[in-house]
Amino acid sequence: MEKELWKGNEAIAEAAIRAGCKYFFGYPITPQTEVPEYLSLHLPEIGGCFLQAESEVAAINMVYGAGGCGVRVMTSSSSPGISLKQEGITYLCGSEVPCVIINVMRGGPGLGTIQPAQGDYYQATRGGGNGDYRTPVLAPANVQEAADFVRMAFDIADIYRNPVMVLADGMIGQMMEAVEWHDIEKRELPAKPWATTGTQGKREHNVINSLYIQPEPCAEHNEKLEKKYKLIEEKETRYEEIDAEGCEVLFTAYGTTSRVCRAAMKLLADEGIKAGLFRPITVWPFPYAQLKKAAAQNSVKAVVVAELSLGQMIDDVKIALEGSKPISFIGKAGGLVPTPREVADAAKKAIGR
Amino acid sequence: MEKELWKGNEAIAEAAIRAGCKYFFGYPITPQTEVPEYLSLHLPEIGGCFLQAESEVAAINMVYGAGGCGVRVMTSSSSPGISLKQEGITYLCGSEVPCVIINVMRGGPGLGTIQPAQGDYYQATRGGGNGDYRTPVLAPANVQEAADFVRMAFDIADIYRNPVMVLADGMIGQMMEAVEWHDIEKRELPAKPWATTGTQGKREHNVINSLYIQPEPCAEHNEKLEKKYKLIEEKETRYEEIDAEGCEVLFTAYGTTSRVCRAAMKLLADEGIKAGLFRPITVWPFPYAQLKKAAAQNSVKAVVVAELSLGQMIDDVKIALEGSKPISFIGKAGGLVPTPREVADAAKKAIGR
Amino acid sequence: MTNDIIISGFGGQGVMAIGKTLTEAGMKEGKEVSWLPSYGPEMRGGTANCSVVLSDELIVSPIVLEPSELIAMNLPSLIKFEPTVKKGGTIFVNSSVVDQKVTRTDVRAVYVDCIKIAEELGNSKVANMVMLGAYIEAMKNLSTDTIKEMLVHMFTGPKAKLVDLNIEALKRGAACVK
Amino acid sequence: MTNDIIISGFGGQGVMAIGKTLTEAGMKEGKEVSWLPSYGPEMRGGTANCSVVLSDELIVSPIVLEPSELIAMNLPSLIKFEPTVKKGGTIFVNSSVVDQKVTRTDVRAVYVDCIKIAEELGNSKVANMVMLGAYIEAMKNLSTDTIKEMLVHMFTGPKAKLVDLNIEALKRGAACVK
Amino acid sequence: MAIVYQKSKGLTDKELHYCPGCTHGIVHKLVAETLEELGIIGTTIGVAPVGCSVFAYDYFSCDMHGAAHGRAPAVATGIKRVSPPGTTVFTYQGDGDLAAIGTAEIVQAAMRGEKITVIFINNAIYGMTGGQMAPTTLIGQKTTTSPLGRTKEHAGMPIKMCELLSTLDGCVYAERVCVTDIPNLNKAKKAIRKAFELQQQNAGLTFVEVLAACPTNWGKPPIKAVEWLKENMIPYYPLGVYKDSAEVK
Amino acid sequence: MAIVYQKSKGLTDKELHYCPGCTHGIVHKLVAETLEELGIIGTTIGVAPVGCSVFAYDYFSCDMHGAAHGRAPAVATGIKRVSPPGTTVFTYQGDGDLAAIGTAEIVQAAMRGEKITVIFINNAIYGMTGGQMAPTTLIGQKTTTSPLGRTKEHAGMPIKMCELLSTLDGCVYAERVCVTDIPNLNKAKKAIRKAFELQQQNAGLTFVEVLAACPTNWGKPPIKAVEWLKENMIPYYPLGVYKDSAEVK
Amino acid sequence: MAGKVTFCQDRCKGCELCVSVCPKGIIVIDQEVTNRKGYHPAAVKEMDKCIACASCAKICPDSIITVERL
Amino acid sequence: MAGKVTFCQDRCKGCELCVSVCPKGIIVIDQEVTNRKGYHPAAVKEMDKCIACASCAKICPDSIITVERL
Ligand SMILES: Cc1ncc(C[n+]2csc(CCOP(=O)(O)OP(=O)(O)O)c2C)c(N)n1
Ligand SMILES: Cc1ncc(C[n+]2csc(CCOP(=O)(O)OP(=O)(O)O)c2C)c(N)n1
Ligand code: SF4
Ligand code: SF4
Ligand code: SF4
Ligand code: SF4
Ligand code: SF4
Ligand code: SF4
Ligand SMILES: [Mg+2]
Ligand SMILES: [Mg+2]
Repeated sequence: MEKELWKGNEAIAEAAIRAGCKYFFGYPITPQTEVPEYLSLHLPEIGGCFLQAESEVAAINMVYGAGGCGVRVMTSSSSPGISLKQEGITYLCGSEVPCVIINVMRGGPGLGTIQPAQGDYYQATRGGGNGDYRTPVLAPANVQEAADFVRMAFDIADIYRNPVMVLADGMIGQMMEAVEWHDIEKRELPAKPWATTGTQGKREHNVINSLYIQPEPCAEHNEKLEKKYKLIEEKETRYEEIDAEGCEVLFTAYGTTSRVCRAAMKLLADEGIKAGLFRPITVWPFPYAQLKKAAAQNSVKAVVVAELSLGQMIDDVKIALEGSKPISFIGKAGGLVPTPREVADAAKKAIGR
Repeated sequence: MEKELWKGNEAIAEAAIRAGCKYFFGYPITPQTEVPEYLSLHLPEIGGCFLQAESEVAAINMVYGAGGCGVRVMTSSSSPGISLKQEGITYLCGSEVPCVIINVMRGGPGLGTIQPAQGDYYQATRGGGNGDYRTPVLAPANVQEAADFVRMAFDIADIYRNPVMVLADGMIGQMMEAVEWHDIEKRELPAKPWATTGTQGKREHNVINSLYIQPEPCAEHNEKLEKKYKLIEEKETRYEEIDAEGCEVLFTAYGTTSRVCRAAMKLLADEGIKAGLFRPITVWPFPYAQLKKAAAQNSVKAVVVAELSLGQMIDDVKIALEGSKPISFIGKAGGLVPTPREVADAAKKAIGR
Repeated sequence: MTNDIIISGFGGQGVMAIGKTLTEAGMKEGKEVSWLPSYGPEMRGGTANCSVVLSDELIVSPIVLEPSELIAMNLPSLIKFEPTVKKGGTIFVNSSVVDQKVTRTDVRAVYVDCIKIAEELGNSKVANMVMLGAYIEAMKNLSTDTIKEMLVHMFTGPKAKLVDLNIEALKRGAACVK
Repeated sequence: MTNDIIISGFGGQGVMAIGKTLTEAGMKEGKEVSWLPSYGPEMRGGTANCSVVLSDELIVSPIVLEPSELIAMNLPSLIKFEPTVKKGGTIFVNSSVVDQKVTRTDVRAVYVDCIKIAEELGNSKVANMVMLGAYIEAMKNLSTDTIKEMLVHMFTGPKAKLVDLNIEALKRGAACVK
Repeated sequence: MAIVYQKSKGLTDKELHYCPGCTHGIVHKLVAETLEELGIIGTTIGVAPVGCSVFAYDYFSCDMHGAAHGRAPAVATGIKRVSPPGTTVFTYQGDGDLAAIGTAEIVQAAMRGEKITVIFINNAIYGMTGGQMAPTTLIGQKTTTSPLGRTKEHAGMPIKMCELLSTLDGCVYAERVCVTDIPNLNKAKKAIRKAFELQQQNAGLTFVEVLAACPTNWGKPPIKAVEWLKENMIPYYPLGVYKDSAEVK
Repeated sequence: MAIVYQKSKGLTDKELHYCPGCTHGIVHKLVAETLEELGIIGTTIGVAPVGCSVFAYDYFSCDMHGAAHGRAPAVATGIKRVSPPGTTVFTYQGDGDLAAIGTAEIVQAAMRGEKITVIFINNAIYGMTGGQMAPTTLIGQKTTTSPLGRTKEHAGMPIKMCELLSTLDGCVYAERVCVTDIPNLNKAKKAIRKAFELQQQNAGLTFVEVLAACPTNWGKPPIKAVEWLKENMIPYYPLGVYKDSAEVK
Repeated sequence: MAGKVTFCQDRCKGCELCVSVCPKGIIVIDQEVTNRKGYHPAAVKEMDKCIACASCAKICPDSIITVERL
Repeated sequence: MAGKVTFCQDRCKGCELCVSVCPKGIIVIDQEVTNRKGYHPAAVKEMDKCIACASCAKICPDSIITVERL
């Protein structure tokens, strides 16, 4: 397989095309703008449609319309733009419209800064919109994964009739790395009899909708959704362990921060400290049981959570560990990335060295 | 003190006026519309201004403008409308503009239903917007508290220069109960030298803003905010315990659900089971330590979390308990309220009776 | 003592008003009270109902699932709520509109020909007051004087003449209770 | 072996292009590579820089904090990054624009009069190629043939004549390395 | 015995939840009849708003989407841009939906000339939420959020959407109609039909504004409401064609 | 020796971050000079947008708010409605900000006749994010999201905000100007001054659209950019007064 | 030219719009009947006067009128 | 009518807008100088020809020109 050099955002865009996505609705915002830019050139080439919406709000609602028609469709934005999409996302979940949403995170809160951050973890994993809903969230740590996960995301979206998010950050979006366009796992995809493709006079009308004015059917609908979420938790939880076996300190980090942890692990190894990494790949569903197991090793003295935030994923780590191991945190918010040295020192402190 | 009969939403509106709030920007949505309706009549009477915005997005940005000028200002909405306000809320937090935001929750996701629900707990406590930020969230369980908490909320907002949310649900908003307009605790309020009141040629210009284009000052700003949040956690955490001492099963619930739990406690008492209630009043900051302590009693066999959702606050309960006690959950989403019987049965199941 | 009341009927029948009057009267008499409307989709054209709780203790939940009293102002209301009434409870039926009888035998039934009586009094709008009179007479949990005071407070100036009409309506309602 | 490189200069000096060429060449030679631009506020008018990592092992972090090599295309870049270079590292200075010398003594300094050389070649746009030639000559971590191949690939049709010009630029740059 | 009029096949059999005499029901049928007459029920996708007509998705027999409040034009854009040629797309929106929260979406869809038809129900009030002021509420009109009547000083003059959208090149057809009586109803029907026909020719965005009555929130029985509409709304919102830049071929 | 021209006190001493020849800098001074001349720097509150002029809050010496992208008119409404009489409020917005994401906010503020002044910088592109298509991008103009040039078929005709807002009663003054040369710059200054004066008289919303150059994203040196503007933008966006419904007293 | 008008009375909401547009003035609200929705439904008094113009049917918001020409 | 024009050269971005509007054509970009921002700044060649019209100052986006009348 030939390796090609791809910028993260462009790899994301190209991956969408390779996943059979012909439609994109979005709005410019740094540091993800190369996604729409790339697609504005290449979607028309394949008979698809790129449309720059008037806003993120409009974009997500265009996605709702398009996705309801049964086609593969994507939108992409960065933090403040994703905030604006929250109403749309809860509608998409409520109406069970599949689509892929990219968030290339930047520093917050508010307008913040355009540097990489991971401050939207809560929003992505808990849903920043109203009501009970979930979106599977894949968090790539390099450009190859960004390219792979986007393609996986489309399958997950179609299989479960649910929006799926790919949660990257400014660094993943802006950096170039080698990418192999290898095949991804082929999954069986369901038909879409629910899609609004016109009744053609042959069936009852299809309705895409999230309103259930009576509480009973609304509750029922919620129960149905909950079953789906449980199934996703069971089937789609993904994570990676690196040098975790027998480690003294277990880092837990996703995306860009996991790379910093790996650099820190080298520094620690030089000092004779065995450090391992537990990396959630799906941050929802979060690999609670798997993390608990990894941390349960006798060798593990502490779990160190690293994030580009003031501490959001740490909630999930706490839930996973149930007090079984001490947890400490190293993080920076607002666009700064902690150095491997800082992370290594935090680990040393955590284990009292 | 004379008791008066007040509808929850109207009590909220009247409380704002009594707190010295003269400005309101909002948009109609069931089940909170009586808030703007009430204020549209009564704010002009006191020389204030009620303005119906063109949308929730506009409303929250009007609040941003008004709050930045140093006046007390409020907005109010219900679930989907609050989703639309997420970008505005993260801006308000980032810019440290005080204001009060009311969410009278209804069922979700999406358009959902207009019946009471508590599905926006995640959004309220974690921030549905981008970046690291927090809003103190007061959750009233009756109309009296709604009236009291709105007034407290304005003080907290001014003291910490931060938006404060009052998180009610359709039932609290729609029901009528007796209210006493007793005085609330008088707190010392800081001056607002940062407000944009015009330089009058006498000072440097003031700037209300959440942008820090360089990551270093943005990170610094985040650290400053974090200190504030820590201070709020320390000073403003509120909760209530009812019959918790020596209880066998400890309910944990807030708002409307806490009332259902109290009804269930009666049913259980009839059956000889001693049940208690731990009620977070601030759901952020969440009373982690206090809950852990209450649950640590030897008598407590299980903690039962009740919510009008598929389980959101339960995350905080898990974080609080650190695996120290078994936790079970009873909840309904989409506008249904579990009956006291259902809640009591869940408790019995939890303790194996 | 706790009264868990459901009042239900068509929009426009004054169902909410009956509830609010009961609640306010209860409060004035020092009771703990709550009033909760069903503000659902029924609002548009269909049936409306509200739950009222009057109690000597703290009210934990304003939701009434098993009413001790049901005021059914129309047939759909009777059909929907009759089965939920507590054993030994009371059902008040607006017999001007509802041509069916209460079928349960473990409850007390009170039939009030609200509209006819109100029309006899010359104002069909007081039909709900007639029903209220019946309720108070039957339950004896509130004093008519409290309501009268409230009426005096409510109707002032040119409307003052309505006080007597309403009081008469209460009385006529009370007379329906045997 | 790992090269952690920072390339920095004014916008328009081809800083990003030098980085991308290095990265692609590294990839073609089977190395692990990464390229990360600083896409900050500097974009507008100010200084731009990018980090390139070329390595024989998996690259854990693309962020270069302590470069083994610095290519400073202007003075602010030299001032900002000189202190961060690893002991024993190399600093390449665009001496056409930078009139200061490297002050550290624990690093190697290579001065390249990029613009003058490029102008001598008749095209000031190849100034960055001159610098690239110097880098490759000094570091010997990539083969010039790889770059040549890339140039042949890049400039086709009417632009083919640019291949030789660029190759000449690489050579002239290499000659600056003593 | 010949049937002169019966319920259109463009409507499902669901009972409408609207209040007695609500205009929504009348406009529903005009749209449904048009779809039926043009033979496009099977290839049409409609978008229902949030407002009293939120259940429109249950009433039209073509495929339907329920959009978020105000976003119907964006949803329709998404549908139209991905659907096969020949697909008809319409939105059905109230004045709170279209002329307040959805201002950006309708203006931008009109600018882009999205090939959709927009049916705009202007009843000068927020019906569903119980009678709040809309941007279209008349000066002096009392609503629950303008309890003393709307004033120009506080809320500006009511917005005229036909006039506004007509300035945009992509809006090729804009007409304001009402359905207060049979002649007007016939005109409204013709306008709606023309709007759909122009869409079939890919002319651009077509827009029909229907002045409508909300007896419930106006606090008037249906017949009185119709009279109020005629006396108060039509003078401020003149009926007629505002834009007609494309020929029906 | 008399000073004929020096930097206005309406500006702070901060260095502008704009690219060489960017029109933003020129318009900043016109606004600043106007505030100074009217003696209202101390009683003015400005609202900066998201766009290249995001740092306008650092440049104007009056009190400032940085608004979320497109929401400046709503923020300004909040400010104006709570500030003491005599407070001047203005927004400064780009075309992505005002004519795309902020469409609803500007249209509704104009409808309400908010007593604010809006300075609208139309450079036919999204400057800050690196040159994407704006609603105002010309037909045929290449941008990073219309790489083959904007077409009417795909994106509609560019939106003309002066023309659109002029239909609204609450917008009492709308003029389109440019600052390509001294005569035009003087006209622009007059327009801006009139807009602020009308605000002081509580006339309604006043709107000045400035055709602007973005040399960087147009890929042209400043002087060439100015030429392109004259040759391409002015013909499509004619200069002049579009609305003038209030007298300056 | 006589017509036959059928009302689905169960669904009538008694809004009187049909009454207001009937050129023959033959539609009345039947105060005697209350349908299951609680409304007094519309009905035609003198069917023989009906000219089958369908005005009533066209305006009926609830589409419950069918008109036939005899 | 002679004028004195002062440039804050450090802040000049060499955009040439002043050059384009000077009625006397006396402003040039000084290719010899590179300021700390990296631009060649503008300067007046023959100051005695300046008529103090302030056109240059009015259009300068960076407000770095001061014009005095002698
Ligand atoms: C985001 C959001 N905001 C507000 C609402 C509440 N809401 C429902 S319908 C409506 C107004 C509808 O008025 P209009 O569009 O005029 O339709 P009508 O009911 O008059 O036909 C509002 C504000 C909502 N559902 N979602
Ligand atoms: C909600 C949101 N969406 C998108 C952005 C990204 N963004 C920043 S500036 C801008 C466009 C600015 O263009 P314009 O308003 O024309 O101003 P100019 O830079 O051209 O002066 C965009 C899309 C943002 N910051 N916030
Ligand atoms: S409230 Fe008004 S708009 Fe809504 S259904 Fe009733 S009459 Fe129609
Ligand atoms: S990018 Fe364009 S608009 Fe932005 S500062 Fe540069 S020239 Fe001005
Ligand atoms: S068809 Fe015409 S004449 Fe006959 S009842 Fe209907 S409206 Fe009257
Ligand atoms: S128009 Fe229809 S609903 Fe109204 S009264 Fe006539 S038949 Fe009944
Ligand atoms: S003041 Fe006038 S004449 Fe003098 S340099 Fe400036 S533009 Fe030229
Ligand atoms: S206009 Fe100003 S910035 Fe531009 S060249 Fe002249 S002095 Fe320099
Ligand atoms: Mg309406
Ligand atoms: Mg622009």
